[in-house]
Amino acid sequence: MNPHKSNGAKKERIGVYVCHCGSNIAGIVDVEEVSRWAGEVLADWGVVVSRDYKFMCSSLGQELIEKDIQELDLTRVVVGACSPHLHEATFRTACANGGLNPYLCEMVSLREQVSWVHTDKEAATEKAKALLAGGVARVAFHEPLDAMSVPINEATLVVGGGIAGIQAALEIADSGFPVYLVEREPSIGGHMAQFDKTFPTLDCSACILTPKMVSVGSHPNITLLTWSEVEKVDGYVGNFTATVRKRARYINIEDCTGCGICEEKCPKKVIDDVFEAGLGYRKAVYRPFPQAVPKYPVIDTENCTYFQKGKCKACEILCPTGAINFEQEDELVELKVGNIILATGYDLFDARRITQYGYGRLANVFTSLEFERLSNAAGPTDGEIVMRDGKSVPQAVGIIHCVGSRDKNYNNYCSVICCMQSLKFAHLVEERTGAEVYNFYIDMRTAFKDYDEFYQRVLHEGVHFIRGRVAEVTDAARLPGEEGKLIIQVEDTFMGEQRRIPVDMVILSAGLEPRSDSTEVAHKFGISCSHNGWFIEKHPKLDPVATMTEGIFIAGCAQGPKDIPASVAQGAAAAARVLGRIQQKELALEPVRASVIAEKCSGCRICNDLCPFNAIGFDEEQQISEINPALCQGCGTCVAACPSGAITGTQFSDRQVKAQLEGLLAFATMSSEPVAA
Amino acid sequence: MKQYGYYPGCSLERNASAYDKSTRAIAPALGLTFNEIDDWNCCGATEYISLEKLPAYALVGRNLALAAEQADNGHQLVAPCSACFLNLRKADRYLRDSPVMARQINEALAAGGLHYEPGSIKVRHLLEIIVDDIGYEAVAEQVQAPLTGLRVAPYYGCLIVRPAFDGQFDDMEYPTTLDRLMSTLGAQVVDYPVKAHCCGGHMTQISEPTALELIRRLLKSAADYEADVITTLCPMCQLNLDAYQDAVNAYFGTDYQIPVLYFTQLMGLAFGLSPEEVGIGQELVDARPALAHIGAVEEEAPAARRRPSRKKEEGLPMPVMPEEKTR
Amino acid sequence: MSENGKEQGAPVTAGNGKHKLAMYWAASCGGCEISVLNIGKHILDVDSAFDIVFLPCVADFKYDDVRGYDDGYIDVCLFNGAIRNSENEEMAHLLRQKSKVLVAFGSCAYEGCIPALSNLTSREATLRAVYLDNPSTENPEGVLPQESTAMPEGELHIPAFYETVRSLDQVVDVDYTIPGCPPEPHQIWAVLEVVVDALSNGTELPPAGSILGAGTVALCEECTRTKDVKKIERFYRPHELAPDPDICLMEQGLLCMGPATRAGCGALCPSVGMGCRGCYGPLDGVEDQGMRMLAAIASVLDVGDAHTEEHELERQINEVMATIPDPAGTFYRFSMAHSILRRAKVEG
Amino acid sequence: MGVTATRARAPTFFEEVLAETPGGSANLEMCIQCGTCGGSCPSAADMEHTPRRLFAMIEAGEREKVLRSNTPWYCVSCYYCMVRCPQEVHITDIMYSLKRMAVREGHYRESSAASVPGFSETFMDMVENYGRSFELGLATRYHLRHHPLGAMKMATGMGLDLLRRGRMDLTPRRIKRIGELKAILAKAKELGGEEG
Amino acid sequence: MAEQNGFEPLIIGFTCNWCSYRAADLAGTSRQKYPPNVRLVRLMCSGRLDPTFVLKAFEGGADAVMVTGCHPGECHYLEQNMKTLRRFSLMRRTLAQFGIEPERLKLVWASAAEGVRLAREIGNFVEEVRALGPLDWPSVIRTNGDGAHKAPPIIDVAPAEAGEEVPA
Repeated sequence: MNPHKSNGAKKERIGVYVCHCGSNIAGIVDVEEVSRWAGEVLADWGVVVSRDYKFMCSSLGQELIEKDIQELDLTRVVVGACSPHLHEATFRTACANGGLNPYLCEMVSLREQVSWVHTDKEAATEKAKALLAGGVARVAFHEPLDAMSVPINEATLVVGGGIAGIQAALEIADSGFPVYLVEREPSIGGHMAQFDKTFPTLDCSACILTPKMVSVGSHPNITLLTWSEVEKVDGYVGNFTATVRKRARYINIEDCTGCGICEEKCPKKVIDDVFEAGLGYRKAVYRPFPQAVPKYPVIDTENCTYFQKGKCKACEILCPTGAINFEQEDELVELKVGNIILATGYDLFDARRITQYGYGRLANVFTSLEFERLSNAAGPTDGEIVMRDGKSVPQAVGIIHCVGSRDKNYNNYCSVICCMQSLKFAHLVEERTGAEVYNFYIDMRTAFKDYDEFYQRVLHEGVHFIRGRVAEVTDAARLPGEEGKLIIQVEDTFMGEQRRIPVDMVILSAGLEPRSDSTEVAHKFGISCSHNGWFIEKHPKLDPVATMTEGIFIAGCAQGPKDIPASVAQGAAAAARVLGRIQQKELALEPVRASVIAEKCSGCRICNDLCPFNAIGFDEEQQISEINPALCQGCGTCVAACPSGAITGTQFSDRQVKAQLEGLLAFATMSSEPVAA
Repeated sequence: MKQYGYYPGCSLERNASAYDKSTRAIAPALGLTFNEIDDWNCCGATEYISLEKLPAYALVGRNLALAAEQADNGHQLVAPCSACFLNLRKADRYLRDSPVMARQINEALAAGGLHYEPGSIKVRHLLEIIVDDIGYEAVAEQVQAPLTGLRVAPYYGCLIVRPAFDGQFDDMEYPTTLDRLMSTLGAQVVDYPVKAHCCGGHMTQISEPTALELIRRLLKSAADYEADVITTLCPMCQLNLDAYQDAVNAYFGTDYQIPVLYFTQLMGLAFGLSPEEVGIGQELVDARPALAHIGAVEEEAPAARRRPSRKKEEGLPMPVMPEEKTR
Repeated sequence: MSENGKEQGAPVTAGNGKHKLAMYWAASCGGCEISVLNIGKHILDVDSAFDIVFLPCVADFKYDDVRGYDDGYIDVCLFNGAIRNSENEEMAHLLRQKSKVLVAFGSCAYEGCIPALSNLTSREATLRAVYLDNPSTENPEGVLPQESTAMPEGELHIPAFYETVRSLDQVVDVDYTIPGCPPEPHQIWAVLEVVVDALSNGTELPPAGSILGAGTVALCEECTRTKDVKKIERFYRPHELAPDPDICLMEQGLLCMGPATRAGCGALCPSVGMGCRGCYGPLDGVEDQGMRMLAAIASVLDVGDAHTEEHELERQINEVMATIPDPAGTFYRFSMAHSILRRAKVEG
Repeated sequence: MGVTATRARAPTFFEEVLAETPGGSANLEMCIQCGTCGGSCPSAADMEHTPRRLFAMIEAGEREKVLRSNTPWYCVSCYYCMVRCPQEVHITDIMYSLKRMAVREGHYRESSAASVPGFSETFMDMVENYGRSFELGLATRYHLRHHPLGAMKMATGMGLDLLRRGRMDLTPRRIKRIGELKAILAKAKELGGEEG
Repeated sequence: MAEQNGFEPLIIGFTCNWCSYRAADLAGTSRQKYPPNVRLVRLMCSGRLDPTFVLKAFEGGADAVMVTGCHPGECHYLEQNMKTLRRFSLMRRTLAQFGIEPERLKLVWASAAEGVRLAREIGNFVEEVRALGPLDWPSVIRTNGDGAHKAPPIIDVAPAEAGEEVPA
């Protein structure tokens, strides 16, 4: 294609600015040449001025653009500098200051895509020219746009009542804004409520958590919905509508005093697979634990004799305030909120999946969560560390790290907390039973404040550390001394030999996994999660609690394995982000949006199911499809999919992209002379 | 009638002829038809591949090619020997994974006028098809003489469960299919921990002491759990456990007398076939005394060997195991 | 825009005061001529308005007669058929020169149509298929057409057979386009009416380059079948299922080009349970009908879950896509010559 | 697959081992020295080095030490290591690779498992000449060659029992188209030669 | 392919704004070197990729096209890259019918963290295309097509109001 062919049709007046970025670009790209070339060759394409400058992003550089816009009345601006992700905002502002609509500016990345990745100066300069030509060709088709703004509802929905959710809720509520806290279980508290001690300080989990739970329960700005789940979410940032199912408790909470008589009198004892991790019992009417918030119990209909057999009603008969109500039904409540924080937490890796560790088969193999309850003063054994028979105290205990973590057969990531947790277990066992304790690890990971000190302390307490990933736990005795024991078979990688270590009890430091329903939840809230199911943050480093979906934030283990301090920090961070939004009162959205050209739409409805944000609807009246700009996130998939070209996307229209392509290819110095086919 | 290609492998010709005999004997009852691959050759066991790579895969390649050539009765090839099963499966898998090797092997096969399209034959183990294609229910229907009272230790060995080269059909560490099959036959299944541990394979020829120790571990565990008989699904395992049992006793001064029978032999007996029809008598450790237990009243298994139940009066509950739900 | 074009509108009459109409067939099937005849009684209006000065299909005009006309002698020329050989090209230039208004009439002239499907293969392969490999061909000596053949009487010449089929506008400037294979009679008449009126009463002609006798939105608008959200498991060949008469064919798994095709025919094919083939061509703003349809189809084929292992994912997707056996032939059945690529790259 | 990427320089020992190992990728570069293999190995006790250690040695380029080690020869190919390996290293296959390399370079002679390949060789001859393996011939021939005493034992004790119970042939069986098989193996060896 | 000595492929790459474009940025900031043959076009999402763009690239003289985006399951628009994957599959088959080796159209998933990988993929792709030789569609149309292509170039067209480009 001949670049010099008349483009007279173009009446745009384009200014081109090539940045040296000190020597970052100029070191490899001949910027003077590039800018000269653009000025001459691209004149046909509407370029009326082309300059190069040391630092375009400097205030002087920006003034250069502003001045030209005013004096040469430029209608378009192209800046060849660093990545738009760094300075697009800067130069858009410059244009705005010069009186030009900011979206009439195009950035070309001559640093990240040219000077920093190429070494051949000539080739780099040629490529720079091509990229610039692409930018110039494209910018002609930019349209003036205005950022659209939406009002922000003051209320916030926090999903998940673990420590992260609790923190987030309190931060926002304390700042004087309304919060709805939704929790699936009968009480808030999450996993932290199950623990006895917390590493590395070993302070009692309940002692630090309970006060927070109480203030959540009593906070004037917090509406607590436990035993409830979010069913669906409509709307968009600023004004979401969440539908929450409040499952029937079968308790009239206005009458219930939380005295606990019903629980006491209930004849039906069930194994508590949730709070007691299957190690203890609860009743059919129950509160997971004494300090539960709210204090009201729930009736678990699966196990309640009345619900199953139609008779009993012991609780109803004995309740002093007549608060039991078997007629109660689920109710659906609609919440109007401006922002949502997801703190849905984690599931424990199912240790039965690693058959060779014998969990579920060998009585005295326990999971970390089981051990937490075992060692918990309020647990099934009142904190007595005993074996499955409930009496005998172990003489030797093995603690296995990385169970289900750092293992491509299960989860290939590190669960972060296991090393410290295992050290904590080692300490507790040693302290309370005086047993010989063996820790089996691949690598000791004790990063963060006071963690390694704790490792030192446990070493000092005489706990054995064997570096080697346990191969199997078996009760198949081979040698005398192994009879009746659990044998841990492992290679001691420091000795370079296989060892068989007989113990009485094995604790599996099971890893953390995303909630089994995390993908559905992600879908419900319109955010994305990684292939293993952790919610994905907007930016791994610079935007850790926001998501790609405006107005939806994440905190705690739902985003990835982390310990209590990190979860609390994220809860607070998410709250801060939300508060910022609320204070702004309204939010400006990037106007990169798709829209249906009504008169071109035939109503074929091909696009209707393409939008994961449900931005595309169908107008039965006019029989055409339409796009809700507030829901549209601007991906452009529907634009590409519309077979009649009836959908167009701002900032990325067909013409813009095609023009850029022509520009990029117009000076195809790369391609060798045509070889006749 | 389900049709399968049949690859007996060298062992089943002689050393494990009882396996072959009993397999063919129970086939009709289960509605199975086995079409033996014409002119098959040795799979190379674990030996050939220790010396040569391409030839080893070519060796197996020829069998796959023949199977494909004669595949008018379906593209499923059954191998009763775990070693053959593994070699065939592994070759097919690696030929699929590495186009380069697939090219070379086919170049070699071409020298014999053969060709094999990786993935065109599905290799199955005998146990696999009985459990998955026929099913426990169908087996149960054939049981005429339940093995009541016979304490059977199901022994899987390695290669049928590990590694899952082409889809896993049972747990790689603690398989249960053979257990279920045995209880379907009415036998009392011995749930012992080493059922998928290694029998030593050809280690007997390499370092006998090492091999004998491996065999001892299996015999000891089976004895600890008071098994009348060990049942196996691999000629190599049978040979080691059976033929080397005396050697073990001699070497460790033990006195194990545990007969080792192929699961197909026990199936035959349960189906009402005579011991002769299923090749009983070819084992070195005489099985007859043990088989006499059949029909004897089922005595309680030693409690210690049992997994504590989930709900006990005193003590802490056990976790639920998945199979407790299924079974 | 041609020089002659500029003189449009000025009523030009000759002898009997009638306007001059020509219609020529290049690489075409003759369906377009029949379609013109199908305008029924209006044929009389045409006759009263026009003198036919060139129409090989019905009257024995010689090319030399046309060569004899003054430039611009012909008021309206309906040119149907694609440019497949040197004769087609020569006639295109000639008629352009002699006509005030040159109309690309029908899909062949407009975008190549069925003849242009041969752009997916080579000239040589096409000739082989026709003269040698075709089972019904009796050609023992394997004689192939030669551009010049020596005869006792002297050299005989036949037109050169081109490698690539082109549309009329790829050879000469075209004033208007009437799409369709063939164009629907009522549409033809509607256009002629406008032209006649303009020529005789000097009314405004549509802007040059316009597409006449067709709609501006996709066929679906004319299609009476009820349309819903599209979630398609796989596609079926027309013979594989009897479609429900009221539901959108695409939703039933029949490939229908309707959404990517200009309205105008009244959705004839879909109304009888056959997916639209796309003969009215792409809509304004769509540069490549085939790729647009491809994008749409692939987007609504409901296969593949993001969490499946990558190879497996690919396998599943390819499997479903394979239910469209001949994508190029399906998506470009009519628009090949006008597509961006225009033809296949053929080695040798 | 950075490790397997083609390089200008001669391949390292590590790369040779990978190249020798069939299938997709053996993932040896992924080893994190966790010892699951060494812990799982039923015959680890008799090995000079645990597999894990061997891998470290391969990484360190200790060619002779590795190929002289008896470790690969004590592998019973139970595949426990391979299925348990958290990094999906194809350990068992790598053991086979090491055996082949050791034989090719003659290092195995210096290993305590010196006699072992003999058994495999005998086995191979059997297969190559008859197309089927043949325990009696195999065992006796191998033992006669390597430990005559063992041969006695074969001939008397267990061997005899097996023979009595019809579990051993006196004469080998040959497949019909042995020529075809020989041709295939010959070609494969030729190709292997080019490759190796 | 002797005549292709010194042949430098010209490749157009499409990136999504969130993963692969950031991967390209990362390649830059971490100074990963790769051949200059690839010229990137930023889209918001690989789902925006209208297959027409690919043809435009070939028509304009590109020897190959590289489509990049977030890994399946990690798309910043949740699942739009699945549409890309489906289009890709159908596109390759169609291009094959046009005599364009499917290898000239490559799909690469690259997360924002995979700068190194993206650079490597680009390097490999350039070599693959070098081996394939030039595509040079303009000359395909010239030599196979008895005449130059006359579709009006976009740049001639003055921006219309709302619509897309005016009819050819």
